[in-house]
Amino acid sequence: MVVYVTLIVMLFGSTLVFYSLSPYYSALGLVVFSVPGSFVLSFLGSSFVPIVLFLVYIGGMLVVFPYSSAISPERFPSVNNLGEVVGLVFLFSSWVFMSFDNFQDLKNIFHCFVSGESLVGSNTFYNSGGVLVILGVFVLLVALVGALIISRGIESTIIRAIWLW
Amino acid sequence: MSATKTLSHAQRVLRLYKRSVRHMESWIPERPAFRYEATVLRARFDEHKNENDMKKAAQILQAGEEEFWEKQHPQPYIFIDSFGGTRYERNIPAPEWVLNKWHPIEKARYPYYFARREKRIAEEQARWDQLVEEERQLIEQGKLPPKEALPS
Amino acid sequence: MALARCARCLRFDRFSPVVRVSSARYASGDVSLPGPYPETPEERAAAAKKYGMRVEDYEPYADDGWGWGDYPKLKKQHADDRDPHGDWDFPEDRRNWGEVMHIEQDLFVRQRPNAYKQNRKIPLWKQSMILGGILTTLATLGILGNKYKYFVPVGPKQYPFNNLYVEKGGDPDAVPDTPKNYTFPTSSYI
Amino acid sequence: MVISPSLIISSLNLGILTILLGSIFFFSKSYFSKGNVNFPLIKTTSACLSVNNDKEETIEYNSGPFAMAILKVLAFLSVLSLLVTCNNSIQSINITLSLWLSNTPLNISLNFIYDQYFLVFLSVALIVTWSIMEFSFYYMTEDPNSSAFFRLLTIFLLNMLILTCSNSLFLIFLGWEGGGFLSFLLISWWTTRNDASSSALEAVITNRIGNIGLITFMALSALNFNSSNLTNILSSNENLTPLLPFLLFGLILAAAGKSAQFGLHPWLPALLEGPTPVSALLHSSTMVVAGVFLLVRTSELFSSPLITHSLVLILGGTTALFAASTAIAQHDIKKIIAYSTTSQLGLMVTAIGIGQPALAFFHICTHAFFKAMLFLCSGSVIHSLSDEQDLRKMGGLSKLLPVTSSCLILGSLALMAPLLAGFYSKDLILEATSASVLNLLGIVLSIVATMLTAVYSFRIIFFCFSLSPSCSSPFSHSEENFNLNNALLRLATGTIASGWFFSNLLFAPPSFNVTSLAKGTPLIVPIIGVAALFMSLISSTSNSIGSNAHSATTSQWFFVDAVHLSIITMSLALSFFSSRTLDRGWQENIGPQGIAPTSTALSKISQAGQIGLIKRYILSSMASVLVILALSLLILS
Amino acid sequence: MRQIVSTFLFVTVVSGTIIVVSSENWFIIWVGLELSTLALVPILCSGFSPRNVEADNKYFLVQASSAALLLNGALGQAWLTGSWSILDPVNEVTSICLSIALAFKIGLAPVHFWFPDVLQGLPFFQGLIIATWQKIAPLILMFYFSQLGFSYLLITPSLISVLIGGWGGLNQTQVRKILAFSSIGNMGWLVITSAYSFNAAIIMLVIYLIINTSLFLLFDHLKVSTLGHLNTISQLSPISVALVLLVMLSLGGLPPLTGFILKFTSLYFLVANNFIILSSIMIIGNLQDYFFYLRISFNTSLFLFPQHIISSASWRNSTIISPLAPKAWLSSVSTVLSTLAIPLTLPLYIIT
Repeated sequence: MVVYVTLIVMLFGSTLVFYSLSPYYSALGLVVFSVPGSFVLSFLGSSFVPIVLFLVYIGGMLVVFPYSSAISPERFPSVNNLGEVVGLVFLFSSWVFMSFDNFQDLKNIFHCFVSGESLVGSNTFYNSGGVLVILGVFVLLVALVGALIISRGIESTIIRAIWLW
Repeated sequence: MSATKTLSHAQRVLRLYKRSVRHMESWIPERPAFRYEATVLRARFDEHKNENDMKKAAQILQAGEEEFWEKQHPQPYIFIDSFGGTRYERNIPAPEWVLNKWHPIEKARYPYYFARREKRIAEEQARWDQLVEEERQLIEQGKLPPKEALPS
Repeated sequence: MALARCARCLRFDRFSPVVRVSSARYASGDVSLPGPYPETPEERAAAAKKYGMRVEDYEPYADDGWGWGDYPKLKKQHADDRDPHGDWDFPEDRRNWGEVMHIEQDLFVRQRPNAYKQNRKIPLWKQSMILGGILTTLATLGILGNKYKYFVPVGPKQYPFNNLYVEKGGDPDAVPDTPKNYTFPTSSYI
Repeated sequence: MVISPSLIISSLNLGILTILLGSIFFFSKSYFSKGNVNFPLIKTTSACLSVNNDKEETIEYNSGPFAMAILKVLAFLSVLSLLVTCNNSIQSINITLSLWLSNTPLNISLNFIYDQYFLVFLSVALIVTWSIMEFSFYYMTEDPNSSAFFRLLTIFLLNMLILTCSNSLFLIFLGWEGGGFLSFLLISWWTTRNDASSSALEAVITNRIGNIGLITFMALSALNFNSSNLTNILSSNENLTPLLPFLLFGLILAAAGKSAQFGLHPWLPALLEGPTPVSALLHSSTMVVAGVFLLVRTSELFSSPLITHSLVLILGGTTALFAASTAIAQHDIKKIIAYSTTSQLGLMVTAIGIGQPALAFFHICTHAFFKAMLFLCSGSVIHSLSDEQDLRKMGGLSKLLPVTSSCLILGSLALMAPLLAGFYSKDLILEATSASVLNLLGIVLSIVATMLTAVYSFRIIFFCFSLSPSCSSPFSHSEENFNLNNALLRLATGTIASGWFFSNLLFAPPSFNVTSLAKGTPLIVPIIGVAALFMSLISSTSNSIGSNAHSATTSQWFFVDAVHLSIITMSLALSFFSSRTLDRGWQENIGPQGIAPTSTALSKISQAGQIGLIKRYILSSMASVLVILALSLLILS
Repeated sequence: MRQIVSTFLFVTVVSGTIIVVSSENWFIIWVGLELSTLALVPILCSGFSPRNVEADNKYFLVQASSAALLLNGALGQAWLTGSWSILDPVNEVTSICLSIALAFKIGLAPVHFWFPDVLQGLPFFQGLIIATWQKIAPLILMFYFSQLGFSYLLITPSLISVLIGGWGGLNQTQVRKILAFSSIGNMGWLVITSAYSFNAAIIMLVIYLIINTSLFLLFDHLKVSTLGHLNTISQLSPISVALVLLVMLSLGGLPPLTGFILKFTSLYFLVANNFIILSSIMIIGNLQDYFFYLRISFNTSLFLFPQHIISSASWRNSTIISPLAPKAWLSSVSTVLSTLAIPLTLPLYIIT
């Protein structure tokens, strides 16, 4: 049940990120997303990764907060209609609940894709899971490059597709 | 306009004479023999030359046409440029109005000719309008019968 | 008449765009061609006026379900039978402007063979009788020729010494006896 | 031995076909100057072209010389390969280029066969077409776009060669169709001329009827023998008992349509609407002999039923008699020669009917030469009389056109006089006919046709050369043209020599046992015919006026009149209800006039979804996916 | 965008596709798809015109949602079967998730809405990447997937997409939208063929990619975006009139051209599997495709519109592209392949 609630909170945070018109709420959403994420990982029995993740997120957020508040000091930060956010959250959570009714078995997934070993400790990063880690790092790099490029040209853009309804 | 027009007696006689001479020429290829036969034929036409009784003349013409119908050639000689001839309708030059359909791009390749052509067309149009105007005035003055409308 | 009824139910005539596609409509862009079949004399007069004909000449197709509305039934005259030297508005296809076309006009244009040839010197029945006579004569002759054949019966070439048995490389020890010569085997020819 | 004759032959012929194919795409204008002495065509070019006199250069904007040069080279090559065949007799070389659509049940492959038939035909066709091309360069110079004309002639020849050399039915059909289509283009060459276009329509429609027969044959053979390969079909013709009549029917229909047998003949005189070189090419070596050639190729199929033989025999005899009797009363010089072509085709089909395909092919080869020469002669006469075609306007031409008139007389004699090309094959065919057990009518018809042949040939000679001149002023300089003279003399040489060459060096003509009467008939009968002609000419003209027989022969037994009317009336009566109910009835509403609004409405509906809002896109996508899922689950459960 | 960055992004797109194609682990496949999407997003909005960025956003959102669905399906698969392999049999829910996700990525019929907008918003070259390269990975997955045997989920959408592609393009005037709808229709052909023969689907994919590439490159070279501008081609570069004509007819599947093999192979396998009625439906849809292909061909070659002075003056200076430019090289090669390559396709056809 706790995992369920944390997952719903996770979904709420991630939805908040791309529904917020101002960087405040997006950063808030990231925090809201990160904390239960590390909770879930710790429930799954791995201790090291959640801690690293938590520290990274909190540190990153501490940077992101002043930075975003510096670049976009709008007076009335707002979220594009909040009801949709909640609706989406419940939609996602119900869908997730439908497809995986028992959350405690999520372990098996991790187990089977790092060949049966649990993620306790960071040793799997160095032997069998390493390829995945390198791949993930590469994906993060690509995402960073893309974000940079887009944000260079962002001033001339309109996000009409999102907030028109 | 239409092709069905009534012919006078003289016209029919002349046409009959011409057709029969032509068909005789197609029947008889040698020139001298044909000349002889043609003279005989001419004589046969000439003996009724000054026939004044119209009824009789009509009967004679009727008889002559029937005889021609009996003796006509199945493949009469056709002049090469007349209808049915071997060179009829061969390589007809394109009519002049085709140039109106040309695209400006195509016209731009022969600028001088088209400039002069434009001038000529303008003059022709002016002349035509002038003629129409004169005719209209004549009709108004009653010197010409009014035109009837074309069948729709 | 049952045929007419089935025809009526097959083509939704004169309420529908069916009759629009008759060839006359394409010739003169008048969409009102052909109109409904004229019953009363007034309608006949109106239709005749529409087609630019005299009322005496005007004769529409019979309205048995396959008809053409009020379209006039015209003489079948091929363009070749019209006067080539006549003073036509369109000399190349020998028509006058506004002249009513036959409903099957595409049979009578100059590109088609002139099947409805007028004033033949020899009437058509005589022509077809001549043709049929020749062909039947040929056919009967063919049948007779199949019956009574004419050819020179020939046998295979025959040589002395058992048809040169040894000379042709046969075995001289086993010489077969003399074959029966000078007979005409009939089976190998027919 | 590394270089075997079969290797030489196959490489030569493949090369010839390839060069011909390439020369079609060769669009460059030939260019040469006056100073160029060793080029023989210079007189003609300077005669017919825009010469600017300050520079002594003539620029030839015409692809004619190129086509002539190509054809000359190819003709020499083909003669070379023919000589190779003469020395060492080879069997047929079978070349399979690529396997096409192999894993379909019916495998289709580019399959060439080089047997003696094709080799002889190749050289004959190339020589004849070379001469015709040369002549047409003389004949078509005033034409606005003569380059296209030469190219069309080349494509035509290529199609015919494909037809003759191919072993797979699909290639044969390719050449067949190409021939029909090119004949359409060439007949309607003067497109502004109405008679030309109608004649082209007639020709192409009659060819469609023939193609129905060929397609029947193809389909039935694909059904029966599961192969489109001609050799397979001919080798496996035992196991086809039920379908054999239909196969033979298809073949005979195809041949009758293509080579204008009686009933499908009217398109052949209609060919004459084209320019004279076209008539020469089509009548001599390429188009009309295709049907006979198909019959020659497939003649093994005719082996079993005797009734088919006699049918083909009667067909050919009827055609020969019809064409000959029609030709004696025509007044158009080209029409006379065209009808003589038809009667010769009838003789070829007769030879097929009595089971002698080799003789038919022999007649094809010899016939090509003198018939092409006759057409070229008539073309030169027509050109010198400025497009006058009527016999009655010619006369006394032997003084104006000595070469032409001598060649014309030679070509007319070639059909009836011994030691000339036509006589070798025709005499053999008559002998075989009289020796055959099939039908008495065949020999009768062919003998009568031979007599009439003499009649119309001498009629041409009489009208053209013996009468007093009755023509408008001819060009007296037309025979100074090298292209005309070379072509005529080359073909005359072929006319004299080809019969002897083929019969002695290539074919081994079979010998027949006939009575001396039947042997002497081909010699006697023409003399009778000529005598009859002169009798009728002396006591001529006026007595035959208005006789039904004369007009019957003149207007081709009234075949066209009667048959056109009957066909049109029948088809109208048959198709009236269908056209009234379908084409101008409910099908019109449902079909052409119904589809357009329906699809327009549907496309409008499908476009209503395209509003550029991504959320609605995703939502509608999800909704439709769910609908599909629900429907499919309902159906499956 | 800088040369090195764009090169890096292109290489990443290619590597993402290669990862997807070469791996049999659902998770890695998801990672590869995400990789190519993330790398493609900045490429697409390199112009930063508003339409451009809007199309980019739409593309990104659709790809993200489809990737989420795919990951969802993959997780369910892994959770049920205990392995991430794509060769394991799929159950209903996961198969539905995965197929919907893949259909999203290739723009199959019920989920095709985003495709015309995105393609319309992008320049031709970026549109080329979306319409050709980005379709390889999902289509290969789809082909694998249709071998696992739940064909009703693929056959219905592909039939719908053939018809929708026909009807959608009927009254379009934008060349890119027409191309988008035609690609929707062709996706239907590919997927429905993949349900019956894997090799045939692969061959059709290759031929379709080649033809589409040549089309996009031609239009990119000629800079024509609407049907009204097509007639200026005959003045801009006369040779490409014939090219556009031939490639269009080849895309429609006229027999002597290469595109004929595409339709022929598909119909051969469909009819061999007694798929006659539905294949006739698909042929009808393809006829509507053919209608607007012919409309493009007509506007390119046969019509001569009244034009403004610039294009009418420009028939003198036809644009010259140097053969050394890679775009020109690619377009020429792909044009030749997409029109004349029917003998080359025969061995392909024979191995199927």
